Amino acid sequence: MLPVASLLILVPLIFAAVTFFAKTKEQAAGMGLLGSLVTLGLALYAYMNFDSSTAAMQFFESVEWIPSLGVSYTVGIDGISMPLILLNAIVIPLLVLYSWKEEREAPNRFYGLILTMQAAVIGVFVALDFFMFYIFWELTLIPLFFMVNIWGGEKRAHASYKFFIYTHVASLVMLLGIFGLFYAAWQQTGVPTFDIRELIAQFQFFESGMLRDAIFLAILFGFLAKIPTFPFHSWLPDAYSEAPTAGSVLFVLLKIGGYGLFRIILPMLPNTGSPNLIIAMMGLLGSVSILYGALLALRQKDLKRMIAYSSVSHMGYVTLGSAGLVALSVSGAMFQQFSHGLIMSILFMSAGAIHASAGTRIINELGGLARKMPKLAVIMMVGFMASLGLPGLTGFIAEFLVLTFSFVNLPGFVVIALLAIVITAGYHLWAMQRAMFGVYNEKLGDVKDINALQVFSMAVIALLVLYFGLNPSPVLDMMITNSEAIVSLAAAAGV
Amino acid sequence: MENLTLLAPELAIAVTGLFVLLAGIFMSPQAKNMLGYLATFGILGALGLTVGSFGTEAAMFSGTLSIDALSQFFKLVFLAVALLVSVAAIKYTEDSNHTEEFYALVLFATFGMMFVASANDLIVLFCAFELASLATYALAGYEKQNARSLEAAMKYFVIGSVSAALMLFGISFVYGATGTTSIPLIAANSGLLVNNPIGLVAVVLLIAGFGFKMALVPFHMWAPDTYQGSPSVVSALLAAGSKKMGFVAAFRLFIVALIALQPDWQLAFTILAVVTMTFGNVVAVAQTSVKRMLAYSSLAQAGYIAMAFVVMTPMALTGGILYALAHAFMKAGAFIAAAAVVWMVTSEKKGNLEVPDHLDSFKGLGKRMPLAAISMTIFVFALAGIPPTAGYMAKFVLFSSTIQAGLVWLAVIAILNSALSLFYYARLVKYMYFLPPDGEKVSTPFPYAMALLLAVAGVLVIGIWPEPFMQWAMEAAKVLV
Amino acid sequence: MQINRPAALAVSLLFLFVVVLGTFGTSWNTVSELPANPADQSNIEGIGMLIFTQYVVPFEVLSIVLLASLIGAIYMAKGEGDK
Amino acid sequence: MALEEFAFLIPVLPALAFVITFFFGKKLPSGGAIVPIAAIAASFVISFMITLGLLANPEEVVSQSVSWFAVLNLGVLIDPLAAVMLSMVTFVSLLIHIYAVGYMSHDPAKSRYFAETALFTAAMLSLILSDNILQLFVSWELVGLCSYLLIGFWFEKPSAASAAKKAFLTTRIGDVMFLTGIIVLTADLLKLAGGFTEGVYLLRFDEIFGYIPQLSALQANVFGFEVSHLTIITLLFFGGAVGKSGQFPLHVWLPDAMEGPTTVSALIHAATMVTAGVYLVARTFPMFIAAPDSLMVVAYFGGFTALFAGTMGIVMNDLKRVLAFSTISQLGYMMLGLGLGAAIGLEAVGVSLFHLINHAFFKALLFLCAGSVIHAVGTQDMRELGGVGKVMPITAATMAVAALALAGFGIPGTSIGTSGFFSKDAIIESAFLFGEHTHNWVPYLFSIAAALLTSIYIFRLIFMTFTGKPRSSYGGHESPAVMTIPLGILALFALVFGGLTQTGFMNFLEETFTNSFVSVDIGSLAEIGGNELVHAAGHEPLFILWLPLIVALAGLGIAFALYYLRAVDLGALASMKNPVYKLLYKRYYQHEIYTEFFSIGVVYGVVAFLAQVVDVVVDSIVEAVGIVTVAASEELRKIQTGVVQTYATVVIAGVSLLIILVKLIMEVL
Amino acid sequence: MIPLSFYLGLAALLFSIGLYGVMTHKSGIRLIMCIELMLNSANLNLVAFSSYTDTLNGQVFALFSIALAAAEAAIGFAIFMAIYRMHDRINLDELNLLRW
Repeated sequence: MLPVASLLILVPLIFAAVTFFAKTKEQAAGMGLLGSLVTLGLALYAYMNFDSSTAAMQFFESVEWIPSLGVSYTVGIDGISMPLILLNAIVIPLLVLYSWKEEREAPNRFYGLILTMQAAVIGVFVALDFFMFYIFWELTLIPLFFMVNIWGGEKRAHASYKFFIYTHVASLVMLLGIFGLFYAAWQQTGVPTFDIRELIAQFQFFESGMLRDAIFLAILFGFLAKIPTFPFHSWLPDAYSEAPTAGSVLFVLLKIGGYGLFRIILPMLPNTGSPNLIIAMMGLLGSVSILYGALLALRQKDLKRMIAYSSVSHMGYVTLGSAGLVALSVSGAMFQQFSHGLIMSILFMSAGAIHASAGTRIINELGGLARKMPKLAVIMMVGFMASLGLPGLTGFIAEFLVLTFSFVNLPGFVVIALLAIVITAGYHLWAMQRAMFGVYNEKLGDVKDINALQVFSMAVIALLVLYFGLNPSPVLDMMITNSEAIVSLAAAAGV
Repeated sequence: MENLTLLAPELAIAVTGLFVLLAGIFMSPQAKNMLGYLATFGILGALGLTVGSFGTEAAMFSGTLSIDALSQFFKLVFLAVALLVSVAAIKYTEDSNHTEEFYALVLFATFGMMFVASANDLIVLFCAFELASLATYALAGYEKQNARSLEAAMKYFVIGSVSAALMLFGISFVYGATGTTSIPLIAANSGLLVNNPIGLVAVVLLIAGFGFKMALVPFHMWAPDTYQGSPSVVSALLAAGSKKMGFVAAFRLFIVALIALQPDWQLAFTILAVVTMTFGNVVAVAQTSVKRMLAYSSLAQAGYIAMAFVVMTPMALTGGILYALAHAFMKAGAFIAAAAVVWMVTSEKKGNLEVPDHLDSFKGLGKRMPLAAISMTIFVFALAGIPPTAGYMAKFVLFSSTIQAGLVWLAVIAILNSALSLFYYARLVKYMYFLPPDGEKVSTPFPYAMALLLAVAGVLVIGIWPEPFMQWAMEAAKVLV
Repeated sequence: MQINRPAALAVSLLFLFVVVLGTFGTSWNTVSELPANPADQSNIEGIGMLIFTQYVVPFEVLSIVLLASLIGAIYMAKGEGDK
Repeated sequence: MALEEFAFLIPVLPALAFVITFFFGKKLPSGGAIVPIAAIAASFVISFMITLGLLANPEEVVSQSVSWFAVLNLGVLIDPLAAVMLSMVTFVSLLIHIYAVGYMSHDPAKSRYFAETALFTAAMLSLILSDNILQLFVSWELVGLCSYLLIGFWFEKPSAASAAKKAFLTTRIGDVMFLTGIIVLTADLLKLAGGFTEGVYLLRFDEIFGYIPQLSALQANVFGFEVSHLTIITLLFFGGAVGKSGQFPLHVWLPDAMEGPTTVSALIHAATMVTAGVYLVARTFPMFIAAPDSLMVVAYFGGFTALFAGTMGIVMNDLKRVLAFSTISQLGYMMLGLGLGAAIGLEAVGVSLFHLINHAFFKALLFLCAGSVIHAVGTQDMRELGGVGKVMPITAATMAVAALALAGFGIPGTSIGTSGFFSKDAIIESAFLFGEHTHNWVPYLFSIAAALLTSIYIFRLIFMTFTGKPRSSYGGHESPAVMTIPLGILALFALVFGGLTQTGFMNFLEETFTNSFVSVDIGSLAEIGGNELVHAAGHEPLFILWLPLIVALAGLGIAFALYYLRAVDLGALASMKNPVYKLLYKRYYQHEIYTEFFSIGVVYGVVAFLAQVVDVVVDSIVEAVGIVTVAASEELRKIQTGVVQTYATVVIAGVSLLIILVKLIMEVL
Repeated sequence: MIPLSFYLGLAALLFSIGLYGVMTHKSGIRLIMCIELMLNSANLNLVAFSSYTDTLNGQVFALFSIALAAAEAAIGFAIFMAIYRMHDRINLDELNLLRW
């Protein structure tokens, strides 16, 4: 058996290093493609050998690292991380293909950063030691910062700093929470450890009080700001919309906030001072995000900003579903992460293609593009439909699970979220109507359709959206297995 | 007779210094370039001797010197900085006719710092402290045709002298109240200091004296100007080396000798740490001179290290000590990278010659001097505390200790500062990589390249494999508690 | 802010105030009385002993200090011939 | 019967046809129309054979289930209700596909057209034979998608793109209600079942119907009223049906949907998709009848819609718009028929579905005839037409048949009459029964008034289009055989289907809820819902039996007088100065209220705007931190004046102040 | 017997005068004189304490510090000389190239 978990981090990292030294655009892109394809192969290998009937860690590896702090190199994959790793491994090679023909400065850095990002994100998913977890967590910031800062839009400097510092503060707050957890557990057991599962297990023995809740809330804040949930979302619209297409896609693949909820927050939740209050708060933030993101998306004039706000709206389902604390609502939230990654990739790729061809992303300045860009129009339609939750595509499965099963515990919040569904459909269709349909806006000049590589990469994602929308079980089953384990913890604690 | 082998590193440095000085007199200007290598080997030898003597403990010369884990650790820090400076200065002094003076002063300053690290008596401490100061006054003004360098030296000298006077004044009160200058004996006789107002006065005067070296606000006033105006390699020595001297002296004096006054100095350090890190980071944001920015960032880092005095747990002291080591590599490296850029600008006689370290000189450095740029990137990321670097490791231990001690508010201030610092560090990286270069590609001179690589190695090794350094720092912290 | 005499005066008076308060508020633990005739008692010998026994280290360090300041001062003060 | 094993192929074949046509249609002759036609023909054969089998043995329904995900399943259920729908949908769809080969022959994007209609057919079939509420919802949404795509088929026309969006969004409001209903239902079922059980498909109809009594017993407090959960769920389902079936107040999308090709209007917005709402209520009829008050709501909405749409139908000048309002009105009848189940029980399903099937034939025919006219003359404004009958005799004849069927001509008490006669009269009679039984005559009055309007508007259309002299110079010729043959077939069905199947149909559908799949006792459920049933069909007064025919004739007379003889000058009546006309012509200002006031004004202008304000505030807080920091940096750096004396001052003042500060803080603590 | 506090008071006063001088004088020479004053006032303290505690360390310390002060003055004068060479005067308050 290959040490897949380690290789999944190492391979993209090594290829990233090599890519940085590439001389030409072709070399760089080729290296990027090769690296990401090898990673995809590893991810598929892991998936094939994955046992979805158990919630236990698989491909587990552990080596001591800094014994004096109890830090060890511990990695493993389970049903929470497997789908997200798969998502990353699938989309990145397609992203490389998508960007293949684009002209840009310093392609070696561009593809190098993409691979670095992939390594960092997968690192977060496989790390089972808080020390490592945090390292990878922070590492994700750097490629994204440069992506936005170098190849971004007009306000890239502002957007990149805002994103960088905002989310860094949130991460640091989380880090403080981790410190608290670490020391409290150390005091408890007399042995220092950063092992995530061990620390979570120790959390229930902590003395109740301010400190315990503060630890929990600090970590929770780190994740909520990363997801992001209203009102911690301010960094997102700027960053998503100013980023280059590849950057935006990397952003949507950054599913580490939601992952943290499942891996860390939910298992800890039952042992906090007032779990029901926290559930209610998460439910409220989730549902408000859904509605709020949708309303703001409706108001946007820039296509990418609209998609960015729709992302806020969609990620609200993750928070809401987690708060639902029923096995299927939590699975729905996990599935939403997976689905959202795919769908938003299509949308951002589409918006990027429109911007590249038409020279603008302002919705009202577009018009009738479907005639000039029929291939894009079809794929974009699939993306939009998936995004607005059309059954048969992945978005629906996730939203249905989240809404339905969160209703058991949090009916009021689900009703808030339901209000958003029509608005969600509204802004998608309105944008579609203005940008793609109607009379062609001759001012745009001669607009070219997307190239064959772009068609291929986007179509593959679209087909996956369709496939997993019709048959979600290949990833949903493992999510359910793990959600049941998580929820049974909560049930055992009487929440 | 004392076992002088324990002092072998110091002696090696002193002998090297004297030898360099003497050899220089008889050498032609070209041959003087050899002196740098000579000094480097001397320092390497001392480094080897220091590492070799790890784990020994001894009190020497009637207890005026103490060889212990703390002193050894800081000697390691000073020698590492001296090594980096010495290697880098091979290039810097290339065209100078005063190479021997430069190296002699660097070595003597290092010698002084090493004695401070093991001083166990206030007289030794003060003399060694002054040695390190005096030698660096002249170094700061090494470019005596450069108005900025002279101004830097002048400010450093004036504030340094005032601080020395304040420190001596403070020492006199400690002596008066305890009747001794021996650090262990002060601890034993500190009853009078505790019960009288003079205790607080003495503590603050001493803090001012050391705070000058540590560059704690408001005793930092010289630091930005001096770091900016001095030759970059000297700034590296000051920021990375002599700053740590302030810390090691403060560790010994406050934590060992004046432990009875802990409430007073803890409170004072609390105020200073918070003000220092905030001021440093906030003001660094607006800087356009890279060296000045590094100076302010250096203030901020001093503020972080000073948190060790506030938290005062073994973990915090370990963190502070580890931070001192990490900071030595990051800051020395950053200044050496700046030195390379300054060299590039001045040798091309193009660009902002008034302020050769202006941010604009860093434009497109990734293309112009790839090695310097990548090293600088690693250093500033380390300073910002981004994993997996020494800066991250040190911050990790230090910040976490504040949580351990329950000082959440302090931790919050520290992390907010840390996040703020990202702003100006990232800006520098952006200039280096993402703005178009102003000139042709230049190959990084070998000595700078070596020094940078050494510093990068230090930063990364501590960041990725911190265990041995953690162990050493913990040993050193044990001396204090 | 250039040189500001009143401020300087205030600052130095404040310093004086603080230090005097500190010193005068302290009950110094002094010997009951000074040696009867200080002038008679030569402590040169004692000082010499101390310097060469207990405080030999600072003495040696001081030699380097003087050397360093010598080098430094000469270097700084010397006009460059070629200028 | 082995064929039942392949029931799942009924939707799958058209779906495959979609894939093939979509990707390879352009390379196939006539846009690949042959593929969906063949697939739908096969589906039709399977459906029809299964229906025949069921007719012989209604107890033995076809039921297949496979696990989908989690506790949910995909499945096939073909009971009498589904069987008749399946047969009708495949049949009408087949005819319209054939017709479209001619109708769309000149369109460059016809392969896309055939692909999308094939997908639609697949989704519609899946909707019909779904054995669980979730699959039904999924298909429900997919037909909505196809409707959206097909209305916007000519997307370069701004009006088409806009209409497509409007259709999707308006029905989406209903869909959300439907979804909410499913959510509430699922949550309740989870509670009642005490969690999941392995192998039990939670949302399958047999499971749901089994829990009806418990669901009805659950009470919730809504705005101070104690309401049964079952009522909430069913009304939410009905909300979905209102959206899909164009009932008031969510009917506004349907007239605009006529922007699509006429074949689309015929297939989707007349014969099949819009009846999905009716089908939904029929499918979950046991829930409705057991839910207090739900069927009454259905009846009122249905009856009102029938009348309300009729009033607008009489003033429209667009050929297809008239038919669209007619469709809304007829759907209202179907809903009314179901709502009358409060009195007549399960018979209501038969009555309503009977009208649904008949309506499918004659309304598809009406649309196809209209399409034939439009195809030939190139305009659909009736004011520009006239005398088309001379040019297009076959079209005129078949359309006249359809009009007669719509208006409900036939001789009461016999088996002679058009299809519409039998089914519509059955509804009106049931409404009378209902009125007699409950002394609530509102539904009856609605239905009889609507019958009059129906007759007026449809004959107005006939006379304005086919008789008189041309009012503009249009060319025109009779359509090709590929179009007229389907017209003929549909005309035949419109004429005789009702008469032939009248009683058999009703009896067949009564078997829907008692079979091998599920068995519920409608009587006891009606008791739970507080509905008293009567079983006394067929002894209405003679006047009541004849009244529908009388009003139909009256309508014909009025239309004849006004539009054929031109006995009255319509100029004054039909002008914008006439407030009633204006109100009707403006469609009761629904556009102004729904779109301009509510959507653009309230949602976009106020609510979303407020959200944006909040966003700006939240964002400004973040931005302010940055701005303040930079400003502070610029100010604070000035402390470093560069003058060494200042530095010394700061250092010394620092010492003194630090001493004082520490002292003070120590004192305070 | 002169009380210890007299010495201490005198030293504090001298020190403060030195500080005032450092803060106000423009000339480098005067500045160094003031610094010497401060260092010597500290020496005064040391010697006084030495006497009053009957230990010799203080006097030894004072000796060392006198030597250090001399070294310091040497360096200081050398720096000012270099400044003088460049600017032809040593008005320290005019040297403010490095600021902000």
